[in-house]
Amino acid sequence: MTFTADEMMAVAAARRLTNDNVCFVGIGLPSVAANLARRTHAPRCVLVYESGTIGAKPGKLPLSIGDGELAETADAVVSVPEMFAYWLQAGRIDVGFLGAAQIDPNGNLNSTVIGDYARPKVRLPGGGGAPEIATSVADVFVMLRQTPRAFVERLDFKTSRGDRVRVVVTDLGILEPRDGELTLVGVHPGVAVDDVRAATGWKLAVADDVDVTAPPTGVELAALRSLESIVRE
Amino acid sequence: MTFTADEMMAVAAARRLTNDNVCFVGIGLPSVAANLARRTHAPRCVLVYESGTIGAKPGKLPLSIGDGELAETADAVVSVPEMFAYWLQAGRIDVGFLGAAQIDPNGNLNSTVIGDYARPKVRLPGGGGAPEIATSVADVFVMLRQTPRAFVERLDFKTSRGDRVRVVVTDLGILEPRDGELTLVGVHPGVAVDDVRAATGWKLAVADDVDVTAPPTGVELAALRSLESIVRE
Amino acid sequence: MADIVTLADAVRELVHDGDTVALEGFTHLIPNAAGHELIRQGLNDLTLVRMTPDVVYDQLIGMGAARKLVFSWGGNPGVGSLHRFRDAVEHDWPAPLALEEHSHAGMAAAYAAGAADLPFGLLRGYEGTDLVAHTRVGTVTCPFTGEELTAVPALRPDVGIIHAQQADRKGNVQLWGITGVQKETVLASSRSIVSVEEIVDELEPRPGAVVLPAWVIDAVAEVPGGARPSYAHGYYERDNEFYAAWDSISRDRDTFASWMREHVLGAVAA
Amino acid sequence: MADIVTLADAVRELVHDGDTVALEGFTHLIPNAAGHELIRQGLNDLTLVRMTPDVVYDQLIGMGAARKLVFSWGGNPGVGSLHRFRDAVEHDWPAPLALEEHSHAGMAAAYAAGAADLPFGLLRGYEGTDLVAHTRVGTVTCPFTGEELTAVPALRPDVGIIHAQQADRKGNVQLWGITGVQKETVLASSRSIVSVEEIVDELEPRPGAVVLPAWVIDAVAEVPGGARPSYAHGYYERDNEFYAAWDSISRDRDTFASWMREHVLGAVAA
Repeated sequence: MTFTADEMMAVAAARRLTNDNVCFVGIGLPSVAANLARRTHAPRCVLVYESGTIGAKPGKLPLSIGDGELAETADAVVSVPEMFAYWLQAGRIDVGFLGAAQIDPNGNLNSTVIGDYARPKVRLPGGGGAPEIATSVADVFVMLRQTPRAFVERLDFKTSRGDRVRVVVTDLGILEPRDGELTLVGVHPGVAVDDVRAATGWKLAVADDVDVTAPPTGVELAALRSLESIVRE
Repeated sequence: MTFTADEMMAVAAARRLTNDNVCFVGIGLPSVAANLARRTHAPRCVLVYESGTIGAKPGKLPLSIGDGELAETADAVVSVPEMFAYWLQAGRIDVGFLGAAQIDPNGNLNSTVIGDYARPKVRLPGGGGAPEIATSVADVFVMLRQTPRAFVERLDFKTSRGDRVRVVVTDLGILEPRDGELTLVGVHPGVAVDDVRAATGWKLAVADDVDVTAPPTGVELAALRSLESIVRE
Repeated sequence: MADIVTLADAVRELVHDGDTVALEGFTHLIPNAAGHELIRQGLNDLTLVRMTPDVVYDQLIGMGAARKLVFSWGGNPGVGSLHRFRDAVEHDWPAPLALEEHSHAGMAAAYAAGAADLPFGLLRGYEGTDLVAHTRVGTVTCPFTGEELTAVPALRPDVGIIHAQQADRKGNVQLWGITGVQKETVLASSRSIVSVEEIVDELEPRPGAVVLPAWVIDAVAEVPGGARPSYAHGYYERDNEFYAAWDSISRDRDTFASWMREHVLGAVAA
Repeated sequence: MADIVTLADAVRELVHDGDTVALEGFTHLIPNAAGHELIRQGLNDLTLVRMTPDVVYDQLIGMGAARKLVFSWGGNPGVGSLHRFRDAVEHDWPAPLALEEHSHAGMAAAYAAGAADLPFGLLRGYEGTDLVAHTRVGTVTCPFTGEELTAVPALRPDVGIIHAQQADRKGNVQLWGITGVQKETVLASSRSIVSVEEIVDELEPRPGAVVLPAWVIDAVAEVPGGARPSYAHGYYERDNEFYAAWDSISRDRDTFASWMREHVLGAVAA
């Protein structure tokens, strides 16, 4: 079965979640990965969206973090101040997914600006929940497509800290921190280590034993495609 | 129509409430007075109980501040932390009724201990909501029966501050602060100023023009008695 | 993830001598059965926490289970004093009882801070009262306005115990009516026990309900009537006569002791 | 006590040039109609506050109504950038836009502090980020543990504007579904406007609902569809196609301007 790089990325990220995880989910790739995990090997994984829905079980992939179906299928809906104080800050959520425009070798992320803060070349949406997700969950999982412009030696702006980043799943492979520096530990099928090096804006550390990610199974791909085909229009 | 001193006290206190008041109510005499006001001249007075019920409209006089009927008839029920932070502390409640075991000439109240704090002669229930009610509402109304043991020159313990006490309604009369000192401004029918002096543990200041409280009307008494006859057993 | 167990097993597993234990409830849903189980299991040296300690705390104190009480209003609502509480404070009977006394606003902020894993709760409070000299409060200064505010140390009980109307078979809990400070109690505590009126197949959403997911609770026990003599909205009414009767039962040490022997110690665990 | 008025009258009466205005909503119940009324009445020099400024804030900014934005995430959810917001920040078009940027956790704590009339909100946050150097945050030290915590200045907008499903004839308001930070917005603001889908004789209690009593609200306006293109739980769905279309409408200054003339400026006030 053929599959795209984005599909491999979603599957590889989903595999990191277990039935014991309580997971803070943003929209986009993280939501795809978390919902895929729930439909395959981790049906009891608890999804928490920052809009206040705890234990949401959406039938469709939500387009926004505040979709009505998240509230309808949640175990509990709480206010946004309560979500950030009693649930995120209190350390009740073990995994947080983050995306970003830039990442540095230490897993620090930028989702604020490209260029100077006061007069940016590109004003990005900003950090949202990221600054405190990055310091409140036990394990941060980062998902972003690997390019030299995204994987940079030095961020234009540090939106969130990298200390709790445990894995970065890209469309090319998998990076994990080794002594604090993101190190290539896996490549997706058909990707060479040099491809990943070329897509990285710093001199990439590579583990001695780079795994090749198992390709998506038929079950995973079918679940992923059925999930994406029912994204709300 | 004859009436008791306690009935006069409840009626005199109820008369202080208006349709524009939002009133923080405790159990006992204050609850009687506030519910009486709602059933006579101030039907739109909003009752707030510290259990979290906002706009409660009990059909019976509640026996505790957490009676189920308060929740059933409230406009909104909020958590106790929210009640104290968003509603009381934020100054949304204009009138607070307080009782106490002791009051001093400045309206400071004691509901904590008689005797020494560490080894009291009488351990009272304690302040509950009083310390912050006394400093968060615009107007504190105090209700307590007037005796030399309750009206004391010096409190055994200051549970709440007197600065916002606007009136003290007793079974004998009405006191209001004049230059910070509680001063007799009214006596209930049949009570002499000297009776009130004798029931006060300090040298009582008396206004030049002491009013005589209008006796309870037939309407007031009927409403009060119907309210009290349906106190839950 | 909540285990569904008997109340006796939950207490045996999760509560230990010397623990700080909060049994919360604001008139409604007071976990009386759980309090009785603490007494039956002979737990002692407890620090008991509650905004409004009432009859069940009077019983725990009178039976000598408590070393310390953290509270803001200790009385028999609508009736008067708690005689066992008074006897402990006034005469050290059956044992001395240390007090950490707060206002309701302070306790509520302290529970909320505990639930948010903050070291203190922030409020305007206690100011100008004698409480300040007798309790644990501090001050912080607003870095923007310079205003001095009151800080109360967060409440972080070892065990939080509440009673709710329902749980589902996974251990998700729902309570409704006056919900007080119960959510904060569970979230602020290291371990938690919830007794419930009934375990149902599915929690039907209710107006005004608080839902606590199973994964923040350690143990759920089905204990019908577990809040009596307080009430459970939708299940049974408050036994106001019992509260009035407690005044005379508790006034005398011997009457109290024999009542406890007959009604609590001799009772079968739930 | 809430007056029941038209949205146009509510805005005319309660919102003034130069005000700090928060129109809140977390994907759900976004007060789009009220935002359009601000534009139609030509309000300007506003400080706009919102955790998640989206299309309606893009419109306000693109029309030059705002002097400053206080926010934590400014984007078109599920689509991408807000082009008018970007144009204002990147090119001062149509006017410079000052930013006060926070995290969601900081904004939420700041609204809660405003609702509680505290001068600052307390959290663990911002630490180790470049936000600290570009926004208003401070620190306080816990008097019990010595821990240094983050303080964010309380949000106290001049006007808070939200959209809800229902009000009754007295002006009591009920909203349900994802209720976000709307209660705090109303309670933190000096004045408040609530647009509602419908005014009903009696508010029927609903699971998960927030009820705001009439006496904390200044004006209630009946505006069916007032949250479109966002959604109103139980009334209508989110118009996801419009959010996608906004990307191209807003990308070009002229296309944007003519769309606004046709769909907002030319529209009849609710």
